[in-house]
Amino acid sequence: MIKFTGVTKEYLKTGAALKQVSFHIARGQFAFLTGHSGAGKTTALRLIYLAERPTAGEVRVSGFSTARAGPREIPRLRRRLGIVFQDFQLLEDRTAEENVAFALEVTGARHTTIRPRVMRVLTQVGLAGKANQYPRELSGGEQQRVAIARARVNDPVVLLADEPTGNLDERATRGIFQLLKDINASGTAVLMATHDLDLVRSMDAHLIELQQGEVVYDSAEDAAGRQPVAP
Amino acid sequence: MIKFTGVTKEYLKTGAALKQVSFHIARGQFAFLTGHSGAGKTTALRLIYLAERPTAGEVRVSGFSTARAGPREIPRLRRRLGIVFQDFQLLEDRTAEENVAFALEVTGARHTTIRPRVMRVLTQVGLAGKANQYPRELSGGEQQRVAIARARVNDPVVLLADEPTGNLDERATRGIFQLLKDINASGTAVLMATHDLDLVRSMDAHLIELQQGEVVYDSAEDAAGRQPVAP
Amino acid sequence: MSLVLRETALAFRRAPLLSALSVTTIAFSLFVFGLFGLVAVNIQRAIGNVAERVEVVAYLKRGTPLQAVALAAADIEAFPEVESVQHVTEQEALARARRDLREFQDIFQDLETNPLPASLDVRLRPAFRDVQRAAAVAERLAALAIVDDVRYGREWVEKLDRLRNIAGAVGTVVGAAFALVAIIIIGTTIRMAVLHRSREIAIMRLVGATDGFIRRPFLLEGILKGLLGGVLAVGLSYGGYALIDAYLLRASFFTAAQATLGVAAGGFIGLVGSLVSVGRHLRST
Amino acid sequence: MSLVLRETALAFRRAPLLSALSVTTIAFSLFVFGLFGLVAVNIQRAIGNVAERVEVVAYLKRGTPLQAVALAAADIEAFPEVESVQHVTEQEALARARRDLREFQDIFQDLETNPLPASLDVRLRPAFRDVQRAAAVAERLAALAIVDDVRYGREWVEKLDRLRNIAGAVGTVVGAAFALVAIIIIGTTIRMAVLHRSREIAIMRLVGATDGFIRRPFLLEGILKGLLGGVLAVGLSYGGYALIDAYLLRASFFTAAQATLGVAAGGFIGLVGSLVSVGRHLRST
Ligand SMILES: Nc1ncnc2c1ncn2[C@@H]1O[C@H](COP(=O)(O)OP(=O)(O)OP(=O)(O)O)[C@@H](O)[C@H]1O
Ligand SMILES: Nc1ncnc2c1ncn2[C@@H]1O[C@H](COP(=O)(O)OP(=O)(O)OP(=O)(O)O)[C@@H](O)[C@H]1O
Ligand SMILES: [Mg+2]
Ligand SMILES: [Mg+2]
Repeated sequence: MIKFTGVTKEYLKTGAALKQVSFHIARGQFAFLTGHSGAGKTTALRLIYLAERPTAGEVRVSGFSTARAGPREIPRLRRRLGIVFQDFQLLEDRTAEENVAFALEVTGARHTTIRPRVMRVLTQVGLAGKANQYPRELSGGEQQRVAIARARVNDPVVLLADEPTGNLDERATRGIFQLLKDINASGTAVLMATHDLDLVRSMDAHLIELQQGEVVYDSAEDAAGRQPVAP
Repeated sequence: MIKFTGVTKEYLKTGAALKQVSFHIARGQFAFLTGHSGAGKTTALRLIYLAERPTAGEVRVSGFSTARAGPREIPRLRRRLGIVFQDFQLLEDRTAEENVAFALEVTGARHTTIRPRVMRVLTQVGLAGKANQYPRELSGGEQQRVAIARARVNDPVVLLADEPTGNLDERATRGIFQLLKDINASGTAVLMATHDLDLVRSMDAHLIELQQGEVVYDSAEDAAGRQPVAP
Repeated sequence: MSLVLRETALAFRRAPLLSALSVTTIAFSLFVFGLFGLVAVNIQRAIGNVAERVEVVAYLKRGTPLQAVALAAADIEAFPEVESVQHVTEQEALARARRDLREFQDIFQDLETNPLPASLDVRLRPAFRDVQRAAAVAERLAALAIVDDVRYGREWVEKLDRLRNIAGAVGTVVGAAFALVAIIIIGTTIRMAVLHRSREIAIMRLVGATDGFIRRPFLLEGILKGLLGGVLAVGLSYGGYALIDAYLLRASFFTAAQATLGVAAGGFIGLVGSLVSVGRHLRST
Repeated sequence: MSLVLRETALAFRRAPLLSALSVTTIAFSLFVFGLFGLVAVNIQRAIGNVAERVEVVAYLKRGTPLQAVALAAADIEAFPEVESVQHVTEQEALARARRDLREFQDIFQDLETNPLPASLDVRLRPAFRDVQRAAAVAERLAALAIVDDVRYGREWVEKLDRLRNIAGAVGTVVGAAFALVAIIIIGTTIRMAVLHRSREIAIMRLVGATDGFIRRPFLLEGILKGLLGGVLAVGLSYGGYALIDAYLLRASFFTAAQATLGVAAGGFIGLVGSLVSVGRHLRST
């Protein structure tokens, strides 16, 4: 499903953000990507949705490969993904509903099917009552939920979530986490970058830990027993 | 220092975000503002820095009052505040250093003093090595630290922080929190909106809890012993 | 398609000022073209009128019999360059001089003998009304036995030629300058609209929109604004024409086909402008 | 001040395309003005030249003694409207006719008696060169005993008057239209620059910048771009003038003062444009 093979990503100014990273996330799996701030979590996700290309190594996602995919294939890949960005990335001049519908329209979905699907996911994230509000009229947590609804509305095969609960309180966090687990239960693989260790500990999922761009723990490899480095 | 008296804030679309809120934060105090997502924390902070005016009641901040302050006084008030926004609000076409320096230039600070002061706060937040990077070249947590440096560089009398640790991992959170406590120790009042209850419990500070726009707990009022509503 | 239309409508609704200004800019650019076009159309017409009058005059020897004149006229009429030949007798020449040269009426009034010779006035076909051709015809006429002297208003014909050349050169220079202005302005407008929506474009890409999908509403927007601008420009030009025609001098307006071409040019400019601007933006990000 | 300069330099550096395009737009707007200004300057000069030649001609009765003519000339020279009086004898009139009317050279060559009368050619002072004044002078000349007939080229003077009026009207109409275009284009450019930086402005306000502080770099930017545009426009106009002067017809260029005024106008337009755009933005947010 998602396979990193010896992936290195170097930036001119800051050097290597990822160094020789290899891991594999299987179809339908629920996986955590953890690590301190600046460890390379966001960079790893950006490689998956082809916002960046690796300096060395290969990333394969659902039949696409960074080694072969041309620019025309990027949109095709992204339609199969659902992405929740660390900084929401909502359009300020569209309402919550329009922001979610946007992701469907872009894929050329039939018009009559858009509204019901949008309202269903907005209901799932608890925002049915605020469908007509603009981002600036929503609290930070509410904006994050709109972003999650948008990522979910496409029925993606993989959902990438970059700290989806960073701005949420405990109760909302549990709600969103439950939502992600439900999405996963329906067959969608989920890759969630987070530093909420309470969440990580609460679930027996695939866990990958990064430290300064290197994989220091991978529960799939070290099933034998090495413990995560962070407490 | 900061005094809310019967403050109500109503929005056309969503009704009251704050209802009859009264509290008082004394000079030099460290105060938490907690509450679930959508409880009205950000709204309360926006009233303090006069981004909004209350529908009813009065907010007084460091000698300014929402009942009297004209538009010309808003910049004067804001220069006495340091603000960390929930969504960073960094300028994308300026480096970390320029973003911090910006807040000083705006106040007409002498040019020779700007650079040393900027580098000092960047060092305090642990970003001295990334001073020349643009926001998109920083991780989410690093961007948040730039925002904190910018709020701090002015030596404000009050520092308002809207979930400054929302995007940070535990280690960075402890670092930032320590920084805020240091700032407070040097005499600056700190008002921090957060739903990180671990943080709240770790310190014996002034605690105000909002629920659907109402103050449901204020440690200064209920010193007698009523417990916060959230667990 | 309905989404494209909706997006375009949204673009107008969300940035009414910006959109209105794009249209105005395109309209004014085309209006500038229109003004110069009108000048060109009217100069062309004026040149046509003047060119009508280019003729070669062969003054006849005194006392040439009428029969010989008629024969010569028939010969001349057979020249490929010649449209018509008119015989002007001595009396007619005097009458014409009295009529045309009113300043010198008195002189002609007082004359005792008629000093003016008879002539054959030769009109050339439109395609042959230039200096070289007129000179060639004049030469052949001079060779005839009955002809005393030939005049073809060399200076006048040369002046006309120069006027045509000047009009052509001015039209080309000014036209090229304004074409450049229009393209720069339209490019800027659309480029800024693109910049204004660059965040939207970035997000569209992140959720899987193809470049074609992103481009479409901009192109449609460009075409629509261009067409609207073209219609406005034709309207403005008509207003300018009507004012000039009413208060200054009789002028002609564009034909319906020319006006339609102007509107279409607006659409085309809008399309090209947005293609270039959006294309560059998409490649650069 | 150094911060303002630095911010302005930054604006150019960060958005070189946008800045270059603003300057180009202002330059082209002023260039359009410049072209019409040049036309105005040259029509004005041409009218001056033509007006020079307005004169009233009094044809004298045959056989008037020279002494009587000299007396009358002295009288006429004393009229307030009159600049100079020239006596043209019959011989001079014939010589002049031969020279001026080359088409009819033959006629004048063949004449046995001179049919042309002597005349007094009266030049009017510049301020009096119009139809009414010329007619009034003509009337007084006609009353003199030695005068047979008076001509003052009524039609010609009237045509000149109309040309002056037409030039004025066209100049006003076209000038106003282009003033509007220039203001709209410049306003748009700066408005879009402001929109482009609206996030920056919002953040500046949040960290305590006053409106004056926010406004300053935009105003400076506007003035600088305007001045630069003005300089470019003068350069372009000079290029256009040089081309026309070299290939088409002798023309005049602006004086140094007029050119400086043009550049200053650029700066002023830039200032006003940014004041309006920034002011509206600051009030609306
Ligand atoms: N475009 C870029 N250019 C240069 N350096 C970059 C760029 N993007 C990221 N980096 C650097 O790469 C490192 C890893 O960044 P990344 O965003 O992947 O961290 P992260 O694990 O997501 O952190 P956080 O938890 O704070 O979001 C950081 O040190 C960052 O400064
Ligand atoms: N400009 C606005 N117009 C309409 N409703 C608004 C506006 N701003 C905030 N609201 C509403 O007011 C309520 C309180 O919002 P606020 O941003 O203060 O919450 P918060 O406590 O900061 O939440 P979070 O922890 O998610 O940031 C929310 O329900 C929000 O939808
Ligand atoms: Mg990150
Ligand atoms: Mg908030």
